[in-house]
Amino acid sequence: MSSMFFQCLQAMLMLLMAPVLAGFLSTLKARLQNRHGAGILQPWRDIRKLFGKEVVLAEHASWIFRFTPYIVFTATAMAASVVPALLLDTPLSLTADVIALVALLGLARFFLALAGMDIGTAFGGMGASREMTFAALAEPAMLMSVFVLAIGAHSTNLTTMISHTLTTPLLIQPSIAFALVAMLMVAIAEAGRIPIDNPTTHLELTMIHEAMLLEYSGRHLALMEWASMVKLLLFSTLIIDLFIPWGISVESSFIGVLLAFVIWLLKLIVLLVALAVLETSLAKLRLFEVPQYLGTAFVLAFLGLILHYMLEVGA
Amino acid sequence: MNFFLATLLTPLIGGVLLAMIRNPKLAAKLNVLTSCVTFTFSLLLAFTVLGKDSIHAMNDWFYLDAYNVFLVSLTAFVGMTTTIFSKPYMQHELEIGRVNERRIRLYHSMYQLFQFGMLLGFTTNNIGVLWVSLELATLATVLLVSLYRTPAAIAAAWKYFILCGMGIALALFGTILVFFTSSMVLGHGNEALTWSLLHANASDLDPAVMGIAFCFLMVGYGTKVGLVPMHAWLPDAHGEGPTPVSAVLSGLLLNLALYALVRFKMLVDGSTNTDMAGHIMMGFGMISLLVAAMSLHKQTDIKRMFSFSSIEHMALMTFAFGLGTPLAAFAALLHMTVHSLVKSGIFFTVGHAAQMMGTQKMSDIRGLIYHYPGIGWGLLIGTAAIAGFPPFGVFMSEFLLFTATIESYPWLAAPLLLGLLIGMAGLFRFVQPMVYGEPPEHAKDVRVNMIPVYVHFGLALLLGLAIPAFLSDWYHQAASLIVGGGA
Amino acid sequence: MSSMMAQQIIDGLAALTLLISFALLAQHRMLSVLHWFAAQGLLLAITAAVVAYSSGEHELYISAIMTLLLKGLLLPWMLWRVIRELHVHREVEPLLNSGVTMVIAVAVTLFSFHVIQPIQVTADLVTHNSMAIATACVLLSMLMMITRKKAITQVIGFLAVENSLFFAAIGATNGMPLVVEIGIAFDVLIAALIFGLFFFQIRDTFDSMEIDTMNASLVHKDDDE
Amino acid sequence: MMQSLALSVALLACGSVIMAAIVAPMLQHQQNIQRALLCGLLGLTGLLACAAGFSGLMNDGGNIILPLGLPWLPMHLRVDMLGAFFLLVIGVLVFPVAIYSYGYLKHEQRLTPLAIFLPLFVLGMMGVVLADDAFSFMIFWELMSVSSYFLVTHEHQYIENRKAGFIYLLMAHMAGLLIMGSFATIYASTGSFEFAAMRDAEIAPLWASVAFLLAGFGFGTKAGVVPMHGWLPDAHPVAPSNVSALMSGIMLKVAIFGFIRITWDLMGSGDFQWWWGALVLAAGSSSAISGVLMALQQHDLKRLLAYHSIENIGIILIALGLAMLLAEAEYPTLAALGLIAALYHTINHALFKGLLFMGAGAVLHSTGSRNMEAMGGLIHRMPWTAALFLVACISISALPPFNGFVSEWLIFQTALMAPQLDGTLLTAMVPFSAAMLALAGALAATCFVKVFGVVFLGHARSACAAEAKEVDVWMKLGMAIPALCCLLLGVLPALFIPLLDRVPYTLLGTSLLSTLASGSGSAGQTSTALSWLWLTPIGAAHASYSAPIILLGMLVLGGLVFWWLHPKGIVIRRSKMWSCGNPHTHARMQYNATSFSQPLRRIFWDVYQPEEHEHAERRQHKLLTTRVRYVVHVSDMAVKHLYQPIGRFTLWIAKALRHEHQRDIHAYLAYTFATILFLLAAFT
Repeated sequence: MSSMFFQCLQAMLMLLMAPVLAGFLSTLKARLQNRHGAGILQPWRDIRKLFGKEVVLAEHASWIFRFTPYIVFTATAMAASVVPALLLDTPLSLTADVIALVALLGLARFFLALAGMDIGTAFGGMGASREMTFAALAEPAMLMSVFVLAIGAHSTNLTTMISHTLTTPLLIQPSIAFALVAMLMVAIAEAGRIPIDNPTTHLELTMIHEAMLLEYSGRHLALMEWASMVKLLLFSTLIIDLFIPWGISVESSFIGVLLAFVIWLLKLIVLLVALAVLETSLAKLRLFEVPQYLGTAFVLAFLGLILHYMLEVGA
Repeated sequence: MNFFLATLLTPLIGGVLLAMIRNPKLAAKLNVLTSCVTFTFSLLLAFTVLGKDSIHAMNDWFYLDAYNVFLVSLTAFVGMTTTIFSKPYMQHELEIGRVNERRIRLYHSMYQLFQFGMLLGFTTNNIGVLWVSLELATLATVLLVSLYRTPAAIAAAWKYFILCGMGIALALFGTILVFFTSSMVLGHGNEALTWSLLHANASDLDPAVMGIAFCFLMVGYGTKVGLVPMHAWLPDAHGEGPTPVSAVLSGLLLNLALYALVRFKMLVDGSTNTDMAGHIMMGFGMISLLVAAMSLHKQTDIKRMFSFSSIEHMALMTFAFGLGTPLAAFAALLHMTVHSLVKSGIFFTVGHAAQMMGTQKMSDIRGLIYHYPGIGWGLLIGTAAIAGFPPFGVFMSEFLLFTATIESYPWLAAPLLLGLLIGMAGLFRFVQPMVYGEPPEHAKDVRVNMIPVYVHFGLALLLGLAIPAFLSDWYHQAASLIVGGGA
Repeated sequence: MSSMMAQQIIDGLAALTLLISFALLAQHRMLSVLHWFAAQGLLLAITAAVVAYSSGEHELYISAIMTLLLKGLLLPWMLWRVIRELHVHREVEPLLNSGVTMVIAVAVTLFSFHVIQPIQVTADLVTHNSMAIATACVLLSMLMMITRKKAITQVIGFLAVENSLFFAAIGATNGMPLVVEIGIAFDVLIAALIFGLFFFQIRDTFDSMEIDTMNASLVHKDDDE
Repeated sequence: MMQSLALSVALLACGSVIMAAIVAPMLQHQQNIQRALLCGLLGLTGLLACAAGFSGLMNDGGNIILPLGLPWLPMHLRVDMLGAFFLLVIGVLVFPVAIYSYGYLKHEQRLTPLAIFLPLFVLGMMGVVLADDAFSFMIFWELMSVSSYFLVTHEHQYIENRKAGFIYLLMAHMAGLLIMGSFATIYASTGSFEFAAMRDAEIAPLWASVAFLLAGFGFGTKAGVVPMHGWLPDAHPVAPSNVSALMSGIMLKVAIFGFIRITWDLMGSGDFQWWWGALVLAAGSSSAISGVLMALQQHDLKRLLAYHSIENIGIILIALGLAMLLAEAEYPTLAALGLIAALYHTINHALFKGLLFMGAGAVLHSTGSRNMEAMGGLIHRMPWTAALFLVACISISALPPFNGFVSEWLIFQTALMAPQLDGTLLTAMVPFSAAMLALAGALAATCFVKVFGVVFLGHARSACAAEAKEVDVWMKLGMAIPALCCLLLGVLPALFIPLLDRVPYTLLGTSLLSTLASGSGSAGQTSTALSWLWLTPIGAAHASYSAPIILLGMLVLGGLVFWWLHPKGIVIRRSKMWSCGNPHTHARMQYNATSFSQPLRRIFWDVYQPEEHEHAERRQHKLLTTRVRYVVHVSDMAVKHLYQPIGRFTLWIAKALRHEHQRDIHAYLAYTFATILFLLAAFT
């Protein structure tokens, strides 16, 4: 029963921590850019404020538009809750393996894109078109890099994969290095960060994700924003789980989980700092350079897979 | 009563009578009646042979075995349905002035004469008489082809006459060569030309002479079969003659020529004990198939097009007989039957369609289904049947043929397949626009008798779904006879 | 007459027949073609009579008489009528240069002998020779049909083929059975009648006896051309 | 001869459909009765086929010999596991399509041709599945092809329909001949047309390969595998939509069935050679990718769906290819998994593609157009159709909790669990095919966002879309049934897979569940009592997926959030759209199908080689543009570089031959002369 408790705790944590970490990231970036920044809790304040605001819908928004925020949020939250962040073996982690996880995010994106097209603005369609196009390229790359590990572990269950990494002796595996690079590249793209997309800008012809949210307001917008923050956290945690899982609690004891939490937080901070540095130092890519970027990620991941077969299994 | 004589004399007497009757309507009725009587006699004839291996009649002059019994009935049957079809058809031609009453008289008389020639050819046991009857049938059809007396009809008949005359002369030379060697074995008399005796003594015949003879016979009768490259007369004769004549040319006359060729092949096989004859036939079959199938793609005249389809199918049968396995021979015999039925049925439909649209030019024939659904669907279904789609019998025979090919010469299956495919594409390329879409302004209503068409297609369908046991037995016997050679 | 002598006579007749075939091929004038054709018919009748005499097959006398009447007299006469009626006795250019034609003809004759060679084993020399000559004649007559433009010369070529066949039948096999013989003769007669019929129709329809003009009516033009 | 319930029911189904083909055409003058009879009997057939399929899968099938065909080759019919499964696939789509047709055909003027050929078409498909000898198989196979040809050309007044029908018939005939060749090759080694004898016989490896290739190309043509797919995108759109649903939903599957029948059943996995699976895998991957890439560039709704059929056939083939590779490498359990994945995707695709075509038909019925650029905003006019169509869109995009995801998940599992195979090429191919599958799946999602977004969302782009009406209850019902099945198969795969598991048992001699039961049995914490909840094909430790829990979790969570956030009793304010402060936009300024796919067109420029034409009308000065016209056309590479050259070549030969047929008589005499000389020279 305690595992059930920790499961709930972990899921809540993922949801609640997401805005905090998003705030941390933007503050960090502000500092790096010699600004003061709005503070770590600013995203939480935004969300709370938006929850209180009135929703205004466009005249002929259909039910798709109204339900999408809930579907997007739920699917993202569902995905987040199956990723082991603190505890290795949680009950829910069996309900969806890593493929199902990707598919859940895909479901969220599917509805997001539909909502973008529902109102019939030029921007919405544009955002949907670009989001789906780039996702179509990113998704295989991500699956490929996950597969490198999955094949090694003979499993697509995150729990099994993590424990496989934990139990095997630490060796330098070129395939995993390739997979890691690919995964990082994809994660940046999927989370809509620079150099692919810029979440802090609106009204640019280069925007992708935000273009679909233009018509949202009030609690709908809040859910959407929240979901995208959860997604960032989800990807970070996934990278941690797959590549540097050491420190995760194997048994469901309170101490162990607490320790795991601290380690997880530390690892997250490292990742986010790296991201902040990256975002500050890089300019956004031109839109049609994105496919090349994603293509590179895909090729890297695929090379990792081949290397895995050639060098590591055969040897 | 001797049904041989009855079957043969009925069309002969009918032909003489019809030459004297001036009233076209009465003549048409008598024509139908004569054919019906002929058919009845042929059925009785077939019935007498049922259950026996073969019967000989009148001093071995006539002969009926499993190989020709169904061909006799088939000939009489298609001959009968064609007269039924031709009644309204020729009436219409008379009304629009394409023929006059004298020509109609010629038509009816020659038609029966042609029937006589055909039946004589199928029943005779004498290879000399076989040649004579084929020549007779040819001469009769030459007159029929030129019936309209248009420049094109005259030219086509001339071409037909010269090319087939030439071919049939070569066949006669082949026959003389056979006689040359057989007279040394069987004596200098009619016996040396009697097929059943020749077949029984085939191993004594000089293989060298028989080889040369077969070359001449192949080219000679092959011309009549319509094998490439001796086929040039065929499309013109089909295209320019009256449609009933096209129907019987395709459905019957070509069969007789091929029948004769196969009879000789049995003798040659028995004499030489090699596959030489078979290989020659396969070669002709394959080349003809491919050329005919390719030629289908560039046609303007509807009857010419279907005549190329006839070449294609005769080529298939030639190829199948050449293969020389029981399965292939079975397939060829079945194919002969269904091709006759379906192709003549198609020509009936085409005839009505051409009358409706007032032209044989395919680009002017449109929207048959709208204009007269029976004809449109008839043409479409008939084309599908002839192209080898089930559940029609053509499919069954092509299936068996294909299997037989893969069994004995697998690499030949590829060109065979290609030929069938190209042929089918060629047919549908032109048939589709004709049956579908909107009819042109000039379409008119004509008297149509679709019953023969339905009967033909119905029989082809029946043969595709379930072949009656007696027919299958005949095919089997005939196949083993054909394959067995001199044994 | 000994059989030896009969054989020699038949051999000689065979050589003559071959000669006439060459002559037919070489001739350009319509009337002389006709003359040679009649001569061929006559020769056939003589051959038949000689064979009948030497072999004792009396049926062959009937054949000989039929041949004389039909091929020596009736058909040439009919053709002559046609030529006169249609005014086609002008000289005609053959499709092929006559020198080339002759070279081909010689080659074809040699080829026939070559082809008939294997038969020698079973048959005696005479029939072998006449068979080879008959084959050559058939092929030469075909060559004549191929190289001549006019419809009438084609028909003469066709009838010459028939003659060669007849020669093969009597020269090599001592004649076919009578029934068949009569049947064949009957067919040839009908064919000739039909030919005659056609000549007039062709003239009426085409105003010319040239084959090329006839062919034009069979050319089907495409819509897209 | 062994009678059984399944066989009797299957024969009843055939009887019912034959009855429809005979009786319905006779009622030409009472259109309503004719339609009711046709659809009623078809529906009955569907139900019976379902029942036969189920009972065949549950119990043993039977066989029967009918006195049709050749006397020495009577018609053998048999229900086995494989056949029963495909009977189920047929039935499960025929039934809703029959209901749908009752509404769809209401205004059909020429019902009689449909009343003949629709039942014959269904009969052909069922016959193929039931056939137990090569000859009956071919008869039914061609019956299916021909009758569907007549259905494709049903609206023959349009020239494009005739062209589509022609190319369809041609390719179908080619397929038929190739399949015939395959059977004939097996026959040559066995001497019998009966499947029972073919199963037992040994075939030399060379001939087995020939038979495999012939079958592969034959069935591949019919299934629409690239590059033999040329007929498919033309034929499916022009057929009446209920027919398109059947063609795309089942007919392509029957081709897959035939392929499995010949390779797995008649030749058997013992005969497999390593390159067979590789070839199938390669064909599947290329079909999946090219299908979806071409689909993305279409703006004809049904044509787009047709290209997606090519993609999904590719996916099925990927699974089959994996299974063949694994079976050849002697991993029967994994091979069984691959086969199950293929079969699962087969029934899934039948359901959602049938639903999509029915939805497209409903749209066509209401707007009179297949052109997506003329639609928009239909979700307001046709809410039911939109919702059901959305279900199919999600399913085909392989998103949870619907069925498409389950089968793709199974395929991924097969690919990932595959051990190292012999040879680098094979080793690289397996993950590569998985990558292609991932790419295809993601692109499919893109494509269906485009479809649903352009057709149902936004503003109406034309008057016909603005005045569209919801379809009647029959059509809605017809669409609702497969939608429900999509959900059920998506949520409860664990209930369905044991049923499917019997198919590999008969083909491979092993099945997934039996191996698991006899093996380690380490089902982890999931007890057998809860097995319906979890999908754990190889073992819970390796991979698991629980659709019910995910669905439940999402419903609970979503409900909670909604309940928590949704203010009670307050009507949401509606206003003009914001559109970045410029609400006065025209409907034509929306993203449409062409613009939606513009980024992909640009990314895959070299693959598409689109033809672009830009035309601007200007008034005096080049800056005073009054009208701009942009046309882009993406043509199918296979058609452009394969089909058209072949067609041109054939015509070229035909033309040359026609000249040969117009020479004068001397030439022909010369031919005869030369022929006789040649024969004499060559053969004596």
